Amino acid sequence: MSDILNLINAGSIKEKIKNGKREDNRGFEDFRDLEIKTSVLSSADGSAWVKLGNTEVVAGIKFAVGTPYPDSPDEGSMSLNLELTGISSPDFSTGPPQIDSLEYGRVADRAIRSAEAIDFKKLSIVAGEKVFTIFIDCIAINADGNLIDATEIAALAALKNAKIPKLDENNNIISKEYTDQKLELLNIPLSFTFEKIEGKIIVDPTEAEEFASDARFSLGLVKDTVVSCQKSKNGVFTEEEIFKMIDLSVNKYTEIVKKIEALE
Amino acid sequence: MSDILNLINAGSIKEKIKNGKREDNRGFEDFRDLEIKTSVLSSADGSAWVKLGNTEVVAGIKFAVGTPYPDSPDEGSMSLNLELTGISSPDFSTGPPQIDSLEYGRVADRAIRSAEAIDFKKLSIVAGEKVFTIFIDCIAINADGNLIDATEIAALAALKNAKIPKLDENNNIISKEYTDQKLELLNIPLSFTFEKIEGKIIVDPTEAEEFASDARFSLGLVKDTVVSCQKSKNGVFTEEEIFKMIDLSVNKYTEIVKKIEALE
Amino acid sequence: MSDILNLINAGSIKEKIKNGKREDNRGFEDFRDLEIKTSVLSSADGSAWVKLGNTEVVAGIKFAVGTPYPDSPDEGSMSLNLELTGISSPDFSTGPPQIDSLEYGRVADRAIRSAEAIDFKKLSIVAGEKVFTIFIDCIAINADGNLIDATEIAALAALKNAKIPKLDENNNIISKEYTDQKLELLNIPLSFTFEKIEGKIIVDPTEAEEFASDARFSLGLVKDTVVSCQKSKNGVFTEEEIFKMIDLSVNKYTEIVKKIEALE
Amino acid sequence: MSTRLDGRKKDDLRPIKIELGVVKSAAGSCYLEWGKNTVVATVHGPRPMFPKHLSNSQRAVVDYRYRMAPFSVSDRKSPVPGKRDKEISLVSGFALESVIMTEKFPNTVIDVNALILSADAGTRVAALTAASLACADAGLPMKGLVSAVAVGRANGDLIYDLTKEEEDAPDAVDTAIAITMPQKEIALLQMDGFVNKDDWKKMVSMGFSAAEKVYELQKKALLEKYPVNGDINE
Amino acid sequence: MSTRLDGRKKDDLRPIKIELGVVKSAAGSCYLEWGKNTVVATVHGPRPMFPKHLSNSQRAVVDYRYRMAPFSVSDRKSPVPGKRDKEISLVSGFALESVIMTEKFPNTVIDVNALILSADAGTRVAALTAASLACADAGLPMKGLVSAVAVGRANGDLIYDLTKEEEDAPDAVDTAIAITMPQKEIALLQMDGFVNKDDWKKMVSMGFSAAEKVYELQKKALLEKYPVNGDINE
Amino acid sequence: MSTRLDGRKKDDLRPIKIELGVVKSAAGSCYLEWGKNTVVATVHGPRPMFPKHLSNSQRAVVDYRYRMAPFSVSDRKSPVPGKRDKEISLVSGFALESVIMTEKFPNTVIDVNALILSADAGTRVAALTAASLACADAGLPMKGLVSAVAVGRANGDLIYDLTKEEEDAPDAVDTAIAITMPQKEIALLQMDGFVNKDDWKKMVSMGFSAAEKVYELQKKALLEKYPVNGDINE
Repeated sequence: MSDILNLINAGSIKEKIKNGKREDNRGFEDFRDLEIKTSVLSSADGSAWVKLGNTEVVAGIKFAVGTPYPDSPDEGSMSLNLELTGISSPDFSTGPPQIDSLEYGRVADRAIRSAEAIDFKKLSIVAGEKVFTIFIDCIAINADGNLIDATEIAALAALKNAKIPKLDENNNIISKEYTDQKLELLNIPLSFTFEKIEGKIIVDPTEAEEFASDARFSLGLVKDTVVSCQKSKNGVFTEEEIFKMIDLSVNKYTEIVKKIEALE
Repeated sequence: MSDILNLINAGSIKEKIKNGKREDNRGFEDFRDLEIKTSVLSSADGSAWVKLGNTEVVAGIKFAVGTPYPDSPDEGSMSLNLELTGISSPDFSTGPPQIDSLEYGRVADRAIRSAEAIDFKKLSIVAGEKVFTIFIDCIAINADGNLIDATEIAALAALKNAKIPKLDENNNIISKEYTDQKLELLNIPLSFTFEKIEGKIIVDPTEAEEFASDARFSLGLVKDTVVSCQKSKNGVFTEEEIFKMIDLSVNKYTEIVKKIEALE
Repeated sequence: MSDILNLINAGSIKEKIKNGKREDNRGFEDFRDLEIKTSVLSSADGSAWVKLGNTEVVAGIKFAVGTPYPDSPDEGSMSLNLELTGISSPDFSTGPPQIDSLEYGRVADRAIRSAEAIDFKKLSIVAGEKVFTIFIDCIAINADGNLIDATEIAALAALKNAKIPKLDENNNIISKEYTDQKLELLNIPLSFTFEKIEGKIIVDPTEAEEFASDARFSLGLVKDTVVSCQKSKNGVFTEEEIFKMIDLSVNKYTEIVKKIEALE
Repeated sequence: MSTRLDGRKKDDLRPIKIELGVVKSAAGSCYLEWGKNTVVATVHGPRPMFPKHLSNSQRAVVDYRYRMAPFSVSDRKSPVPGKRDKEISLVSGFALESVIMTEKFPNTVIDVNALILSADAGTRVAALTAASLACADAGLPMKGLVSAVAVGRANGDLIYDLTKEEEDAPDAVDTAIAITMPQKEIALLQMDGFVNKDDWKKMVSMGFSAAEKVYELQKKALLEKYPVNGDINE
Repeated sequence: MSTRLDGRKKDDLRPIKIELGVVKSAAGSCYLEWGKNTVVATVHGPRPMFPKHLSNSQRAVVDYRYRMAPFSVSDRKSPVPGKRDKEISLVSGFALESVIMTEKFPNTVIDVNALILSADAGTRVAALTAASLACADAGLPMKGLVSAVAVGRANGDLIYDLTKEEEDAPDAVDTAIAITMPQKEIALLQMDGFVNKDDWKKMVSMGFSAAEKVYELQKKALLEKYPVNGDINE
Repeated sequence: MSTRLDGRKKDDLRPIKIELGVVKSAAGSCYLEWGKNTVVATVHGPRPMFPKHLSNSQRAVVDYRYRMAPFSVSDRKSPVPGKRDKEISLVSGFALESVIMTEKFPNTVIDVNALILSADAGTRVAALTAASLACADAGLPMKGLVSAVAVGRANGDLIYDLTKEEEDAPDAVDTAIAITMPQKEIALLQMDGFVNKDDWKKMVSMGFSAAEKVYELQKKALLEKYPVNGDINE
């Protein structure tokens, strides 16, 4: 949807929110339908396709062999990258460097790191010399709002789906051959993103709602433990609003994490 | 020539072509005068200056010592690069990334590779460790059409002209000293580029003719063997036209390859 | 100050210069007040903060361990970089690649190199394997003219202030620990920049004066030895003007070098 | 006639699965599986082109972006498009321009993106076939479809639709071809290899028949979603 | 209550030194030392925004650039801004936009630059605190100030204003918070760590009190340079 | 007076060969061999400058691009221009602007490209000398020519026009100088080395005489192609 249409749309969305309604008739605290498919791609070491309403994100995992950082010689590493390209929105075909893509990716990445979801010591191959690096590449297929939460779910689902590649005698990856081991996740962090419109707090915003809002808050959680947060946009929140959002997120966590735990 | 003038010019060129004429009175199947000079530059390991009508391309060869690719430890490599800069046309001083330069260079490069013109095994210095990489840098001095064919000829003439550098005891290149060996070419691929204007097929287009055309086809040949092809622009060709172009190319091959074979 | 205001301003500056006056009432051969502070930053291995009138440049030194160049296996190296960012002028927030920054930095860098100010052999750690590289990063905090001379002074003052880091058993730098040795400077090159306005030559120009001028000349000196020079802008100089500028610079050298020699 | 590693005959295509309109917010979209290739293509626009001096006052420009997901190949691919990606994008975009009535939208750009999510040889033709359908799904006025397919040689045989394994044969030749349908003209033709003139002509002719098979599947998918009476090209 | 490595109590800030108007040619500027952190912030503009299609017809845009000097950290940092720098710049710029009356300058950009010359934990909040003062020094119409501070956990204690050493504790949590003053609303909130919900809420509340300490110092610095009667926010 | 490695006397230039109008489609062009240096320079324009806010409403801007072909030096040079290339381009472009009547073409850009095909010391002055001739060949209105040359010191002698070997002497000093002719003013002056004030002044003066030799060759080449009566500078 073009910015101009969004701008026109924003007025009516605000009007509805004031009256306690959302454009798709959800409650303020309701997520859209969430669908997660895994093992969707034969080429990736792990993959997931997430639909959150119309928002769609595909995540693919690739293991690579690299050298460890000097200050952690026996630990592997990870890198999460979110691509917002023209495939999901014409807005991403043009314009300035993709600050949104960078911010959303950073928020998703930081939650996984702080949650210590991956045991990096288990990714060591030869201490001080060779370790696995896990590349988590996420690509938005449809950008209809709340890309942060959808990206986090897709990344975690793909990680849960990942198989560890076999290595040859020189510790290089053998293409398309896997060990019996799956990548173990120590924790499953989830992200919960809120927007504030006309003083009301809503979860899981659509793109049109994002356009009508001027304050965003994202929380990264493992159960009732906070692992990351990010306030964004030029609006502000009160202390009470922040506290309300964390309580709400803790309540939602169990519901959503079940869908990931149920995955192969 | 500026785009505006080209646009005005295109009409008259189309009119002539309809009447069986070209702007420079050539027949549809005639190449412009081709002049090839080699050993033109003291700094390059091989060099050629090609004039095809007003189109001019200089090619220079440089050997470098590098490490082989893991999947071909006893083979050297090559890299062909075509530069279209402001020196040949003001159109290349500005504007978006140079997609033309990339396409023309890729077409010229692919023909040399597919033709297996260079015996990469002979470029091995120490198997698995050190090999020669041949850099073929082509620069357009004047861009008056058919840069693909001119680049291919310049690249091949410069390769034929190339001397293999001497190496010191550490297998590093000794500047400006050469072995007695010349670089052997197993095959000499040539490129033949056609444009379709008002339903007619012409060879060796000028820049103005390129502007008047909406379909291009380039064939890479070694005698009567096809090594590469590329259809470009938003026009289309019939099967018959494609067949006609290959027959014509095979006929022209002998005439042009002679000029390269005659070179030092 | 915006370009538009500078343009309006240029007329009145030219008028004054014609009448033998400068906007700040200095004589044509007078520098602005120069203030140099060193050891201003706890994180750098050496630092200096230079104020030349309103122009301010901060320089910081960082030692790093690297590999030597193949053609000088027992010599360290240096790299001087000048940053002109939005912090010093809104003109630097936008617009084309920063050619000014590149030119000023190159001029300052070349003077230090030609003067052989640093004994690169003393920066060798293990001959052929490990050497120190000295990074001299200069950042303009306020850009009110004559950034070349201010940068040169800041770089030299920071170098004079630099302490050599301690190394561990693997020859890696131990953070925030230093040897007793200071970095020795064999020579102290200074830069002297002139602008020609309405046929008159002035030293140490302000930004407004630079805008009113169409010819610039910078000389790098060690006492009465010339180590570098650069004529810039589209105006010209006579032989006599060039000779006058060098005589003037030699006279000024002693006055300014004293301030650097006096520093800790 | 010998059978191939995967049991196909020389002139068999791999299984092709097409789903239209999968991406809800795009003007048009297509999900396509072709053997082990997986592609999503979307169409947005036409929209006014910026900066204006790059636009064409006579027609719309198709900005086609062929991209491979980092996880679509054996070794992770950098997300930065390389020379090959850009070349394929250029000539594939031209192929689409040959069937879209671009003259109806002067000064605009039509964004067509084709993303390879999983790759096993023939990705450029899978992408172009999907993109052509996404354009139709977007309701763009078109003179026809582009039906793209690879033909080539492996282990001595001239065959349709090579797999990655077949592409790795020592004598392999791979020709990507796109035919405008129903006009039957060549909109894209790219080849690398070493093949005599007569065999090459045979391959080009094979391309026409192979493309017809693709066209039938494209028509079927369109008619399923848009079960109108009459010609889909109107 | 245990004392900290540098002798501070849990709710002590490191010494803060503020100097306004240091950069003569800028519209507004602030030099700030915060423990071993050294920051310079400048404000230029508002100026018309180019290219125009990036400007906002309703208000000014704050272009905030947080940058670390190459010599500000242990290992020389490349001068090219990284992902972290860009993310911090984005959210800090938003925080400033929440107090600047941007609606008074439609279609313009306000350039705010904050340069870290020496770093020892808490650089983003030091930079934002300095930038807020530079905006006030520039005479920009503001609804209030942004007072930024870090709170967190180290070695079991919830504390104010962590040093680099404290940030390296195994249980360290670092929360950067910026409060609009005197409105007391949250303009920036970034955190990484692993902390239960209740402790996290405590930290947020601590952020409010810590920010008030910063605000007092900000007010003092402004009143010293601008000793007007009445409220500085007018 | 000692002779030099290549048999020249101190004040001899290497052989210079000039050919004008070699590049047919350019407005003006010059092929120049100077010892073992080979240069081609072309001039296109003036043309309207984009984006407009970079143009100058009072005059044309000369966009000079000095580039070295990858094969022009011992080790292949990357085609991406480096800092040295950009610096030389900047000051050489200024030198040309000092003789071209740029005020006759406000808001335009004149593209001047000088490409080093083979390099053996003194490439920047060879390029500028060729570029000045290409501008004249293009018929641009000019106040004069720019005649550029290198002077310097090697093995104790002050000499004209150093070769690469001489530049590698331990005491080498290299001064690139460009003189406007017939006005005899300094349009470019770049030097690196270590030389006392008096010798440096001598070198500058030598630059004037050396440039006159270049100027004579430039005039000869122009008069051969344009054998008009009267002064070439009119």
